[in-house]
Amino acid sequence: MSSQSDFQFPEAVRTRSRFRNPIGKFRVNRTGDCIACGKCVEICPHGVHVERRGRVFVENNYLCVGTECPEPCYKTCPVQALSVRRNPVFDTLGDFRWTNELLAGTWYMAEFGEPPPAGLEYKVGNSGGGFDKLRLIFKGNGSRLEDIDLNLELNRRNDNAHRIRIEFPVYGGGMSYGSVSVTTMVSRARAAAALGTFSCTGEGGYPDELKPYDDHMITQVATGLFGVKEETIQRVKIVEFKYAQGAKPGLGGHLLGDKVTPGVARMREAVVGYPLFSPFPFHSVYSVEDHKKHVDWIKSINPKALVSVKVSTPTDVDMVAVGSYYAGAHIIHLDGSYGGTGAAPDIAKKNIAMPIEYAVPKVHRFLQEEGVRDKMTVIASGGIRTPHDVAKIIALGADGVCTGTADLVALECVRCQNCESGRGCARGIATTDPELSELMNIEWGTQRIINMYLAWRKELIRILKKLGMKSIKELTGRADCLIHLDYM
Amino acid sequence: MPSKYMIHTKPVPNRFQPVSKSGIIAWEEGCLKCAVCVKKRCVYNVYDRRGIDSHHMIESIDNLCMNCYSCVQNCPKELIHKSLNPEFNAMGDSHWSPPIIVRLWNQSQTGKIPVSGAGYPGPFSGPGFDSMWTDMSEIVRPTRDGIHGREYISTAVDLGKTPEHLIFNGSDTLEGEPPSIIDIPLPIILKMPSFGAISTNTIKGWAMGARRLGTLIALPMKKIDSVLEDRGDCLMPLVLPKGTSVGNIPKNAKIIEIPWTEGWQEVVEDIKGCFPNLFVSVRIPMAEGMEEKALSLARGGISIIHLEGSLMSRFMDNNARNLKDGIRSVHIKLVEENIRDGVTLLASGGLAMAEHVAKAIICGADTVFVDFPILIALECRMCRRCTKGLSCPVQIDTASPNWVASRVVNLIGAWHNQLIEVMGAMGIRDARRLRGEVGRAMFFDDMDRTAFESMGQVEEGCELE
Amino acid sequence: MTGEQKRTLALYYCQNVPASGERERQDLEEKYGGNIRLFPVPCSGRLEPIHLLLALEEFADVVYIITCPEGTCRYSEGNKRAKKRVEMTRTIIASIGLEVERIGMIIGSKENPISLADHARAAMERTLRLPPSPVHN
Amino acid sequence: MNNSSKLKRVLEGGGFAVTAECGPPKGANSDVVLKKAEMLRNKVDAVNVTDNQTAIVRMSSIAACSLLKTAGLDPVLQMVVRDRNRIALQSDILGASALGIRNVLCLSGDHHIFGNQPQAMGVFDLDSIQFVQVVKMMRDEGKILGGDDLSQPPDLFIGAAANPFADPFDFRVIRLAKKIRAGADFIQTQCIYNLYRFERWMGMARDMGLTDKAYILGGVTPLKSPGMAKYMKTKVSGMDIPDELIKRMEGVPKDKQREEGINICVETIQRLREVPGIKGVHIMAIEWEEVVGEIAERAGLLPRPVFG
Amino acid sequence: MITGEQKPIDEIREMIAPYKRILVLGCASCVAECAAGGEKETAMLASTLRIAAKMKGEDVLIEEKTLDRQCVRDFVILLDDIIEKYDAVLSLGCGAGVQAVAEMFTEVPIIPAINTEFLGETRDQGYWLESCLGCGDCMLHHFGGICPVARCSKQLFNGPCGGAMDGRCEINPDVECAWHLIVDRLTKFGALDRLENIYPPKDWSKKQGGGPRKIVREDQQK
Repeated sequence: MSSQSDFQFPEAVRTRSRFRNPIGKFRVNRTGDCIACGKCVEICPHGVHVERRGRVFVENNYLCVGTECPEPCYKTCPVQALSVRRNPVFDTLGDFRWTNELLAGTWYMAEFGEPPPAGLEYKVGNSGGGFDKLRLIFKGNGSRLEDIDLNLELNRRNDNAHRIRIEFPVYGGGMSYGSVSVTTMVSRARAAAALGTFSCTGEGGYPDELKPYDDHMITQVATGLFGVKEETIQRVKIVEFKYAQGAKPGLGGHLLGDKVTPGVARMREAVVGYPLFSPFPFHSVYSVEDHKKHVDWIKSINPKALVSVKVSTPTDVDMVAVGSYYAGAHIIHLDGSYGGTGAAPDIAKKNIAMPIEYAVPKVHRFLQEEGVRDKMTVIASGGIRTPHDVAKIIALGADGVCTGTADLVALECVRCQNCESGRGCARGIATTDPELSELMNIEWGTQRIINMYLAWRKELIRILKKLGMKSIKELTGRADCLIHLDYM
Repeated sequence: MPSKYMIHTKPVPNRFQPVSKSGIIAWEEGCLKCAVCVKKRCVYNVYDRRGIDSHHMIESIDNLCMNCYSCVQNCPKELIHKSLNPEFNAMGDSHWSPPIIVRLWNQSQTGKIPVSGAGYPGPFSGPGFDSMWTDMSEIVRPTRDGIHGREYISTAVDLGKTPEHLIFNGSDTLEGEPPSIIDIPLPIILKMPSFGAISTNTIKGWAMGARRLGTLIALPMKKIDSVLEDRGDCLMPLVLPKGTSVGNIPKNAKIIEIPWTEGWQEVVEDIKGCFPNLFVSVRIPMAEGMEEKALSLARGGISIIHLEGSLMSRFMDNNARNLKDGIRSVHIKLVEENIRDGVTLLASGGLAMAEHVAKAIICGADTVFVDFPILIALECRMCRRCTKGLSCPVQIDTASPNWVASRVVNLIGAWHNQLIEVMGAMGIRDARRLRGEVGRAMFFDDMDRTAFESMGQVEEGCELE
Repeated sequence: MTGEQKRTLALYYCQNVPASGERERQDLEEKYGGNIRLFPVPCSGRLEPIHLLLALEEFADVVYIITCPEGTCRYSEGNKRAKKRVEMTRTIIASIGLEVERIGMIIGSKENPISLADHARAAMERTLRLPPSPVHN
Repeated sequence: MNNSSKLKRVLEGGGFAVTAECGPPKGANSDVVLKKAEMLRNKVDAVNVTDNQTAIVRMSSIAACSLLKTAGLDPVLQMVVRDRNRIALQSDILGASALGIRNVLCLSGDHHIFGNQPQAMGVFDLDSIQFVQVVKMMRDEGKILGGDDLSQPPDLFIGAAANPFADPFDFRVIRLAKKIRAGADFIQTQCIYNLYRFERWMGMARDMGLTDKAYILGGVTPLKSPGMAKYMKTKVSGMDIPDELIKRMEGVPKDKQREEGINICVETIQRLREVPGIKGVHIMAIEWEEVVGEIAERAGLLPRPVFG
Repeated sequence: MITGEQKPIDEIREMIAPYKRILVLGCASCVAECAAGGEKETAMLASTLRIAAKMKGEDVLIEEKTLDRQCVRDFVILLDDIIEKYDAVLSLGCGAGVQAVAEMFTEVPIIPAINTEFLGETRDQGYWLESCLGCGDCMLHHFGGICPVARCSKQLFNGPCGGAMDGRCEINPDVECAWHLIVDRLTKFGALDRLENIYPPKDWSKKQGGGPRKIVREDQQK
């Protein structure tokens, strides 16, 4: 298949933070000594300072690159009215996996559609293992190729189901209506459509607002079967069975009564104010044979649909993957244990099942040994935060990835971890509270997500060029492009 | 689930303002008093509920803040900042880290398992129990749906010796003495911590808590006074061979402990002489040579062995080695010697989180002790001021027994539910079957090597990114 | 400590200044017994007059703030705010006849880093020069 | 010519004083003042000159007083605090004394809203009691309010007004006491129609010993018609006209109504003379000064005695 | 907004001296804006008074509370549940607030703790400037947006008096001459000729109509 395509990626459009004071790594302080000479406005390449009505203000603190600045304003200021120091608020942000720098780097990408300037570590987090200890190795000068191809065929069985190509090896992981707002869902769906890829409904029904994007939606069939109807299965090109979720492997879902608002209840065909449980597991599936019945059921309702099987990562995840192949699935979607969630017991997030970095090579190898690797699309998720994570997990054996949290960070999630409490996300992302949902609008959300992925795409193209590869497909399973800092 | 197997919890308020990770610095000078103030718009209304605890000079707002940053990011004059709280960072130590302490406080207050949104925010792996993951069941193995009570998962365990097999006589009744065991509903025994501003009320409260949980509390004999005497059935006194009269052992005690000594046989004989039905557990320090000691005890007819680690979840004589490895080592030794089922292996030392219970059991313990968490449940900050004779900042010694008991029940109740969560995920219905089931665990060292040891090679001139 | 007269010093300190840890704090508490109450704060600008007043009202004979040197505040103007607030609070206590020396401020120096213990000793010395607070007697 | 206050001499001499009111013209013509002077000459002991009463601009009180003085009458300078701040008030006191005016009546003044220029800014820097105090301080201590000494203190008999008919009734006598304590030598009251209420008020004043500390002159105003009676009752604040009086006015033919008004006034004066503590009457015949003589005559107050 | 400043503590202490159970009552509106009577100042004053009382060994109860607005009865009524605990209220509201509380709670004395000052603007952090007298008849359009009533010491309407020097008022060189500012402003937009007309005497009745001024809006009423 030709790497040429009619598809055109959208342009990045600068989309500023929803908040008055975006948080950056540095803060510039201007004292009353300022004589408004405007020198700082002139020299700052990042637009930190602005002049208005004869007065000069620090308007974009967050864009300051601090010590990385080649011509710092505080040195140029004739009256020493400026000083720059690290923003102490920045140090209160983030965690081991999503460090403050990763958050700020992602916000930058979502604002500008470009990788951030120097001074922000946007490639790895600080978890001390897995992705954060893996590095891509570039040998030689790479290629001069201009046509780098990032697309991915999702149907590798070559059966009667749709032939689906995504233009970019990333699609959106399931986030249910209820765990996030319709605004968030629609923003993700619109971004997916614009980027020539997919987004997923999650297990909470299929809101009408997503109808215009049916061709870019995956609908999920999970253990609670919330909102699953023949009609929703027929609307889409890809149906995903969710057996488990990386953040709470082996556990069911639990939507607290407070979050079962009238809208959620209608969508899930449930009662307002009553908690909803998604049991674990599918009580109709205790074997690969049972699983095949599931897949066949979907195929009978929508014969053209691609079937994806989303599983978590137990010790025998390789067996599960092969079983899925034999059951007729097109995509095996592995969700590692450090994945996101709207709410999960902390004990599950940390302790149950394995990180995706272990699961992917295991599955890749086993599928190869079984001789079916070429027939299955392996999608990895659960802790993919950066374009570098994408490249690394593909090198470890995946074909593409699914993201979730990164989208939310693009929408200015600060990872306060309170998605589940009270009215939900105080920043209006993961909430069904009508008032809080108003904190964000769809146009803004769509563009932020598009921008972030355009920046990822640029990075992936740059990485492939440096690796001398023409297509992302060449990277799959190329663990030799990686090293681990502990085993050098 | 039968109510007998459920631990009933209900929220028990804190007595002091807890210490929180970060605070808010909100300057008033220059405040524009906006009509639509970010403080008034706080989703959590924290600014409406603020106040100063003049005892600790803690602003309640710090504890109420849910870190959404909305006020920080929307104040037009940028007068609001988040800060890290130095008091928070000063708490505890590398093992009893501030996040662990806070998590224990929350569970003790609410009785609920910690639930949060977003993915796991912590390090990839860590020392000891943090370097292993428990497994789960998926598609190809039966699983259990325990936590919401759809399927019954037993956490009950036995202390003592179970016979290799039972002999029935012709009329289908059991031949000989029935197995002599102590049955507790969960694989957790409380253990009095080695320091703390502990008063008789505190101990009384712990004993009440142990009784409500149906379990025991291990404590030194000398702490047992007349009030505790009638709670003998939930006490597990540590009897020092010298200086303690065996006669002081509470009449209704079912089990006692003795420390390891070379001449343990005589001590046990003495005790058995007075209390023939008493179970005796022998404490072995988690240290070099413990495998042999355990073996000798097992062979010598001791049915309960207590491996005592340091309060940092490490070996007592070797800080580099972890409880996890110690338990595994003793367990494997006993398995190899075909004597594992003849003894109950108890493990103690620095268990700090619910998952440590499951992981310690997977490593080979039958039951674990919980020590400092029952102190932290009482708002202890692990500052160790009490060890220097300084006053306890949260006046643990003044807490009422009932409050103490309720806090401990909440904590252990929350741990119990979390144990059921992980067991359900593993597809294990009985805690007794979890013991030594390393097949239901994944170890960092093995997995990391397998996955990453042989990948690319660093060559001259190559670039890493 | 001089003699039987007991004073309580409330010492708030910017965590930026003395290289202090919980250890040092405890050592000081051990040394001075209950006569010193130490409160690390993320920034001296976090302290409002009410913190100083409440300490004087509830338990302290003397309150001290240790701030970082001018120009080094991580929040840019926290120590400046602290200084003004101290002055303001001193005016308040003076108006009710309390000695202004009961509220003290120590500005840490960058060039000459002094340990928390040294600051505490200096503050305690000055505390002992004052009679016990009439608020608690 | 005796340059002291005739009013003061009459009162101190134990006489029953008679004063009348004279409104200056709304123009600069002195003859109007002099004409009124002639009407009142020898009919009364002293003549009050109103100060832009009801906030309507008229010839200044101080000038009209000066004209009366020159004509040989004893004027009572009415001064309101409405229009002048303390500087102007004190300055005018000095001027008045220099012009030979020996009586001053310190008043708040009708609010300018009632006048023909409600847009004016009310001054009210001092209130009437403070003003009494200031005048007394100037006279007795030779100082002005700011504390500076005067080269020569003014010589003035200080008066104040009292209205027993306003509310709250019980406080009225307290206010009287404050005025006397502030330094009022004499008091002229609001026009009296409700004698019952007036006598109760006087009783309270007597009980407080106020009648021994200042000379109280009862105010009277002859009614011209029942219409005027009704207007005063409803439109003029602090005025208390019993319904029987209005009926009595209505009960006589129109051409006899003025006569009846004078009758009532004379009867009132006669009643007042009986009230213990009343030291005189103040006849306020509003723009009807020509009847003052007749009223005084019929009330048996003429001829006016001579004191000192 | 309405500005105010706290009274000297001695004066406050004297005013509350007869009482044993005192509620220190803040107001979170205008007086909070000028840092005189908001929640924070209320807490500070209450603490100061408690310290002073402790020093004198006085046995008094001093508690604090801050209303959203003291000058609106719907907020004042919120005191109904607690007022009986106190025998006096020390209010940090403006004069309007003090009176609104006093009118509703006639059984206890309401004591003002701040001096209400003026209607002003926040010129800068910590700097409030009187800019309006509330004359009820705004004429700023004539004067280039600068009010001669509030800002000219003599309230002149027809240009600066003879005392203006270098743009400063004769009463104090710290005071800007309002008329200087007016002239500057009008010169800037070429409207200085406006000032050639004699501005007629002002109608003060809108300010001092006699008694408290009222605004009654039927459309706003019940």
